[in-house]
Amino acid sequence: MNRIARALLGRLAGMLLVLAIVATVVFVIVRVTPGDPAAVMLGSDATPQDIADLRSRIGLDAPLIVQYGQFMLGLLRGDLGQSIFLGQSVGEALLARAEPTFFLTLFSILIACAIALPVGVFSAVRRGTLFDQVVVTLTMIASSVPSFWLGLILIQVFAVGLGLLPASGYGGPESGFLERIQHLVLPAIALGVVNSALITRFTRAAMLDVLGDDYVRTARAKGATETRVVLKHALRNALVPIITVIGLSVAMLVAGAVVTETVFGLPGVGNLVVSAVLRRDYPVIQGTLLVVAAIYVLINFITDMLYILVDPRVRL
Amino acid sequence: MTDTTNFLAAPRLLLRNRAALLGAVILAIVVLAALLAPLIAPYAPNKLSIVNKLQPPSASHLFGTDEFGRDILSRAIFAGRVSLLVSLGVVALSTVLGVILGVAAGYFRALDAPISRLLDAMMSFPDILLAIALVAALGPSVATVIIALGITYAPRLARIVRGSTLVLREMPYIEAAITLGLPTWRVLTRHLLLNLASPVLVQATFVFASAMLAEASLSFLGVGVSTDMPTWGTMLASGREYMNSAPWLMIFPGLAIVFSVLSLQLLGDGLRDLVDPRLTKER
Amino acid sequence: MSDPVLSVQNLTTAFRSREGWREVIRGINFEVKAGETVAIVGESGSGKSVTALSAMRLLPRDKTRSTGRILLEGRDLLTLPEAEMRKVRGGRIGMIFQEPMTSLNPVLTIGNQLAEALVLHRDMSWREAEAEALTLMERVRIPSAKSRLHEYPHKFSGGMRQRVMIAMALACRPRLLIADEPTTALDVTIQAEILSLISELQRESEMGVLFITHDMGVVAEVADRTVVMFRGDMVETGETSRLFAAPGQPYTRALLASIPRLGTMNGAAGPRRFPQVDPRTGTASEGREMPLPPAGTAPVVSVSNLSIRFDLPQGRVHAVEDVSFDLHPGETLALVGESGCGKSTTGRAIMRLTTPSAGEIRIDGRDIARARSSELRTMRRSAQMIFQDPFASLNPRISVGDAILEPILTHGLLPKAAARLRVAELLDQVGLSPEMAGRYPHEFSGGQRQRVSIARAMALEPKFIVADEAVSALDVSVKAQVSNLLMDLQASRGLAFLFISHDMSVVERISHRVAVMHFGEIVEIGPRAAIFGNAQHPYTRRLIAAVPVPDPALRGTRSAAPPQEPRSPLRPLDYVAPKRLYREVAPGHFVMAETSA
Amino acid sequence: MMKTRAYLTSCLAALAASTAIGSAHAAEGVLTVATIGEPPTLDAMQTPTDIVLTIDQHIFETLYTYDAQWKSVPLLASSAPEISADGLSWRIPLRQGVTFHDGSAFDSADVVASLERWMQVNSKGKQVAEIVESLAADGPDAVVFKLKSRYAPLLATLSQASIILPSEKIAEELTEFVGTGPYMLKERRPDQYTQLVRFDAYVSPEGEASNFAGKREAIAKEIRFVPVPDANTRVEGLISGQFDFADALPVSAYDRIAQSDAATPVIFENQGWPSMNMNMKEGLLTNKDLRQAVQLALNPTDMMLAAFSDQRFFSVDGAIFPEGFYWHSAAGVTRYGEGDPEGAAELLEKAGYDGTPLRILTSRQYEFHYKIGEVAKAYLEAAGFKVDMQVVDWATLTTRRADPAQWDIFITHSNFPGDPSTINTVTDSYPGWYVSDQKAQAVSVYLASTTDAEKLTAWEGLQGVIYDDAPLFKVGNFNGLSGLAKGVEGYVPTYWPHFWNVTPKE
Repeated sequence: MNRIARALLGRLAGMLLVLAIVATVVFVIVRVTPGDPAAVMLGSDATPQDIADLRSRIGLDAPLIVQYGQFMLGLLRGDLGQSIFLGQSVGEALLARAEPTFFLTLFSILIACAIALPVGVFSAVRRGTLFDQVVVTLTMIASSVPSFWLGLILIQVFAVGLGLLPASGYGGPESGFLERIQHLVLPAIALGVVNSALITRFTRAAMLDVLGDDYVRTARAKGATETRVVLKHALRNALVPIITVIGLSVAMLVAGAVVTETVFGLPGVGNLVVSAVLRRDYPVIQGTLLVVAAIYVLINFITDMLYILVDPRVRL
Repeated sequence: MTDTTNFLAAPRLLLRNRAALLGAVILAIVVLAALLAPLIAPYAPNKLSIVNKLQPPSASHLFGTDEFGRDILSRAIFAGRVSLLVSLGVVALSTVLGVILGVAAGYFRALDAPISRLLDAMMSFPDILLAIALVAALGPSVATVIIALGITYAPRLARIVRGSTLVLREMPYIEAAITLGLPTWRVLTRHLLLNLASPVLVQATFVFASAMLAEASLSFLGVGVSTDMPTWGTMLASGREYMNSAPWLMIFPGLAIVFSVLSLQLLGDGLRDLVDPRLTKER
Repeated sequence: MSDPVLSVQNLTTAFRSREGWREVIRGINFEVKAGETVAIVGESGSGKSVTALSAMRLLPRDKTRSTGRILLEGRDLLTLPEAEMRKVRGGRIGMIFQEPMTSLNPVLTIGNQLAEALVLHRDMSWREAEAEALTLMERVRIPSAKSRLHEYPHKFSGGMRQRVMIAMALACRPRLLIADEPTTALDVTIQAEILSLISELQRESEMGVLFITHDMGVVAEVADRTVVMFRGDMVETGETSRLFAAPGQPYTRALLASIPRLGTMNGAAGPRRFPQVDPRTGTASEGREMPLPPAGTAPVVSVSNLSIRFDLPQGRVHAVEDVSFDLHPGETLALVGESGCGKSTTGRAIMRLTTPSAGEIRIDGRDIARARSSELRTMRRSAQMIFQDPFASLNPRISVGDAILEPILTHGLLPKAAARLRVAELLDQVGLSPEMAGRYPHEFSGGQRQRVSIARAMALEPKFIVADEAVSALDVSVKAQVSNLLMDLQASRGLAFLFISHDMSVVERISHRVAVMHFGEIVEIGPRAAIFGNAQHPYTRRLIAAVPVPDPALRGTRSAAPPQEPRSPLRPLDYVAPKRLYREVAPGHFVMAETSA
Repeated sequence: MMKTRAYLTSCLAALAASTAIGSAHAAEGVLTVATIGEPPTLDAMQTPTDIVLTIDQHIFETLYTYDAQWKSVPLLASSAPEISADGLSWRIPLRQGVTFHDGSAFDSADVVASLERWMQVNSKGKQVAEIVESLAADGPDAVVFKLKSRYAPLLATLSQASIILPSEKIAEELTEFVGTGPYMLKERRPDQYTQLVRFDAYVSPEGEASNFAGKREAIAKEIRFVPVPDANTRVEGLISGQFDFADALPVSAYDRIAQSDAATPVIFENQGWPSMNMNMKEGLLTNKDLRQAVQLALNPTDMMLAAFSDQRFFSVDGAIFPEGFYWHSAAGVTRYGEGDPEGAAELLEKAGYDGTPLRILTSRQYEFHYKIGEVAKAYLEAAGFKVDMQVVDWATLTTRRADPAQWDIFITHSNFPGDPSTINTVTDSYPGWYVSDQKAQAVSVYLASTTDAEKLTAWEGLQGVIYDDAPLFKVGNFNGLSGLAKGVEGYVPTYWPHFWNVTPKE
């Protein structure tokens, strides 16, 4: 077993190294940012002296190296630091906003896969037919549409126009889980549609690639029906590239969420970063970028583990 | 090796692929419009005339006017310049970075692990978030947005280049070049890079498309490039306020983005069919 | 014999392309009776595979069209509805293919794929099918089948996978087996095992076999009747022994004449050129004998105690173990052996494409085994290499002229103008017209590209050339011409060749001395006549015996050796190879003393 | 401190532990208010921004507050201050029977403790601290200020941001927000909502309600301030019935709200005035002629029309305070009106303008700043100026503005303060660094005056000086647009929207 353990440790070390690089880069970026949280916090008619006092109180005037040391040590303890603006720890702020972003990403991926996998497979099997050409054209157009533009149109038509769904926000404190989810329908569609186009195209390409392989011809020579050939033999082999693209699009969804959350006024992680940058809330910017990077690294790890399940040739 | 090694025939094959042809035509229109903007734009992009603001599309103003009474068609044409400039800059930077890192990781076994970790780190920054942070850090200039997006897209190119290099490195004509005693830089440039051109070109078109979408999102969020020249994203941002009363402010810049990105996707797909599939896959 | 199992009548298949339908095979007629083996033979592009795929109706329905009749036990397969045709595939006709490495589904276990064939046709439950699958595996003599039922294909060697394919095809006792180049990708010893297995299974169930190949030796070995095809047409058909004895058509005659055969050296000391064949008349004049290398010269390259090992996560592979030999000017030393024996790795180490783990490689007197790449420049002038795949040996993006010009200019041998003249001269020497220099690789055939590679290798006027399977990928007729070119260049320019190949009949014609490699070690080395005439080491004898002889009269004279589980090259990290002793049986003819393997 | 080492996995597991607060709330009586953004803190002393003051005025109270004429009237104080003849001693009597939210009594000790913290932390408080000799309780129900010199704006400073907390809760960093106001803080979830509930034991001052003064009654059971930074989202939320009140809406949405059946538009006259403040410390505009050239070149009507799109939402008037305000006067107003490019060009000639670009700093976070900048650029260029328009986000603007080397003009806006001497450009250290002898002299005259009439003439003198020195260009007055859901009664628009005396819809 030690080979497996050693390999896992190696992966873990790799992941931590990546996060260390990300943390350092984020720390540098944020420190180079002009605009000073103290100035923003105190409002426009604060005197330079007031700003200097607040800076020292929050510890912003300590030498960079000290601040970096504190930041990295904090990370090891899992403490992402204290938000300047929100009066709570970055961890709590992120956790409070995790729900909308998590569900937005989850729904978008579910919508994307629900559409993309069957359509992608079917258009690959039915290559060259009218259905295939329609699918290719639609996915081409859908992946060219900016998700925020689609979002705005959805708001105009469904929320303001027909009043079917809430235009923005995420419900008040008393709104139950179901009512909050209602707020996620339109954003999920805006994000899901664009992403499903990408996944459909990848699924189709992966299936076409696999359908050309020799073992598919062997299966047909055995007298297997077309559906068994496609589902049992071809699809199993196309899963690896498909899993890769789904993993990639989950990461892209988190980025896409930034814009969509702003358009729909969802109090999610994306919205938090945009407001944190506008009010120069360093710890929150650092914490969020790091957590998003960590999620990306985690997704990568999960996809690698899935490879092992799907393809026996892949060893750890 | 499919007959795609016959790169002389590539242009003819490309044109026979109807989708790629359509993509090339639309892209040509967009690029020409941007280049010849001063000649073909009916009005100066920033010419104010408050009196006839928010006019619907009419003979004199094909796309109508915005909240300052400026002609939207002219602004859309000029906006094309910035969006194309930024996206081209991003493609150039990510291609250069991507090729250097990709070839280094693919050709020199010792560099593979460290570079791959670096690529993982660069890839783990969602493009919009890094761009926002960088734009806030270095100020909203064209260069900042190019750097921000260039860094986040470089890994996408680097991975394809690394995959292709791993395949090409085993090719006999590369090993022949080594046995002929050609210096390494010559082997890398004349033999390796020349054959990387097509897979890189394919991925570059898709990066171009993503860069345009990202640039539009950034300027929409108000953290994009800050030139007094309009971009499609800023036009959408200021048009949003009047979406109900003057929808044409939102429609035409949006369509401009969709068509430009669509043309690139079509072109990219057309090119991909010409390239040996083994070279366009990530390893 | 009863009425034929398969009767193909006036079969024509066309492919849909931009310019309308293009006929690929025209007017094909033949029959296969029960228990009979019919071979279809032809060079690449002759349409032999399309014939087989048309019979199984496996070609894409929207892009292909077949006319004529294909009667299986009286029923015309071309008009059969798809549902019925599915019952025929795998049920009445079994088919096996050329590439065993990719013909099995990598993500499904062997047992699952075998059982599937049974479940599809003999309405068994999965449990019963898996049990039956075990007996099938034992029937095709896969060692320790019981424990390997639930393993995945990537754990099996090429030969073992082909056996699984055969078991799958014959699972439902079909009346006809179609074998499309089943042994082309296999080593000659494993090929012999598979061929004897197929004939044994055929005898048991009296089934017809349609055998598709390009190798006349295999045809002579297995076929009762033979159909010769050329560019989609049937050139000639007939009883195999009659066809070999008195070929009717000039193409068949030319084909038979240009096949390298074992044992046709009749006493020549040096190498002998392949017969010149006149394609129109098919007449062939025996090739002349080539001179021996000048005696007493210092070796151009001498390899001593060369070892190359690769470390993998699972263990260490000893690819080359303690190999030593010399190569003298004007001499051709052949390195022969089956895939995985280390012959290519040795060649690549000499060219420093891989770095050896131990031992010395002296070129022009200097050991370059672990020299740094900067010091290798001078060595690169005296040693050059030719590769197997003609389509991948030339950079597609630059003209052939530039490809040859580049080394001359980078080494600064000649100024630009003189260099261009040199290129023209080189092209002429390899039998190509100089004004082809401006063209690009895709405009040349396989044979022509290999000639360009040879010209490129000679650009730096090397002392010796490593030819790694240089002619293996060429069609039979072209293979002979390129081999003759190499022999001519050796005679005219005193070049030495390290000729790496698994094709024993080509090695016999072209080499002065032969070294036989097995599992990284040289088991026997000596003059070509001694090795082929008086082989000492059991492995060498087995190797020569397994080569199919293109003469039906000699069929079945060999014993079908029991299939062995191929030894895994993996060793533990601390494995130390035993020191090998060599007996000198005759002057220059050494045999590894220990009689293992 | 939540143990966040397992943070990565718990972030994904947040699904299960979604913190839905299911507090049952009385069906009626909730007011949902969409604000422009999340207040950085509820400590109005430290961060006296509009958004903080809007929320805090419901929780805390000050000694005095502003009536309709923006004059200070008693709130926690029981009557106007008794000022000694020499104007150096101010005794402020306090109201009795007032209690804090936590039940503790309100007395002079709380006032002294609160005002001392105010004088350390608040920027206006620090200016007051310089002229205060001492502050002491005079019995439980009065406090006495001893001043070093007469200081007219003292009353005004005690009417804004100088909130009174229980002495026990006073700390460097406020953690518990307990006041005497009509509403108590129930819960604050940053970026989601700030929830206030009715303080039943509230004791209201007497008198008819006028602006912030007079009777205050907490009718709604709960007020919920929801930050919605994007203006368009506030509009759409209002129209789709999600909000009872939406603050600071883009004027272009007026017609849509008017036509909608869910809400009605509310205009707050003379909410504020945009200005182009000039850098007098370094760069081009240290030269007075150039500053005056800028004033001459600009056309306020077009700038305001571009920014507020409709006459109903702005007025063009050179006087710094608009009509209806006590301090309104046209004294000294010059170079304001139609925009005179030729006149400006002459001044440029006279000043020997060499074409170095005029750097204008603005931000799109206040869309009307950006629109004013666009039009100003056109007119300045028409007059011969080279203009480099720099559009940055607000945080970068406030930082660059602090460095005299980086800009020439920045665009901002402010309200019409109770006391004219608190206008930004009057304080020397305010970016633009307007320092001149005649200004200092006019300010001291104002500070020294005691009666209202004296203060008015002193202010007129100061306004004349301001126009002559030309430290800024006042563009005009704009009205604020907000939206009120139909069915909500009793809302009276004020500069900081307040929601006592307001009945929520059924």
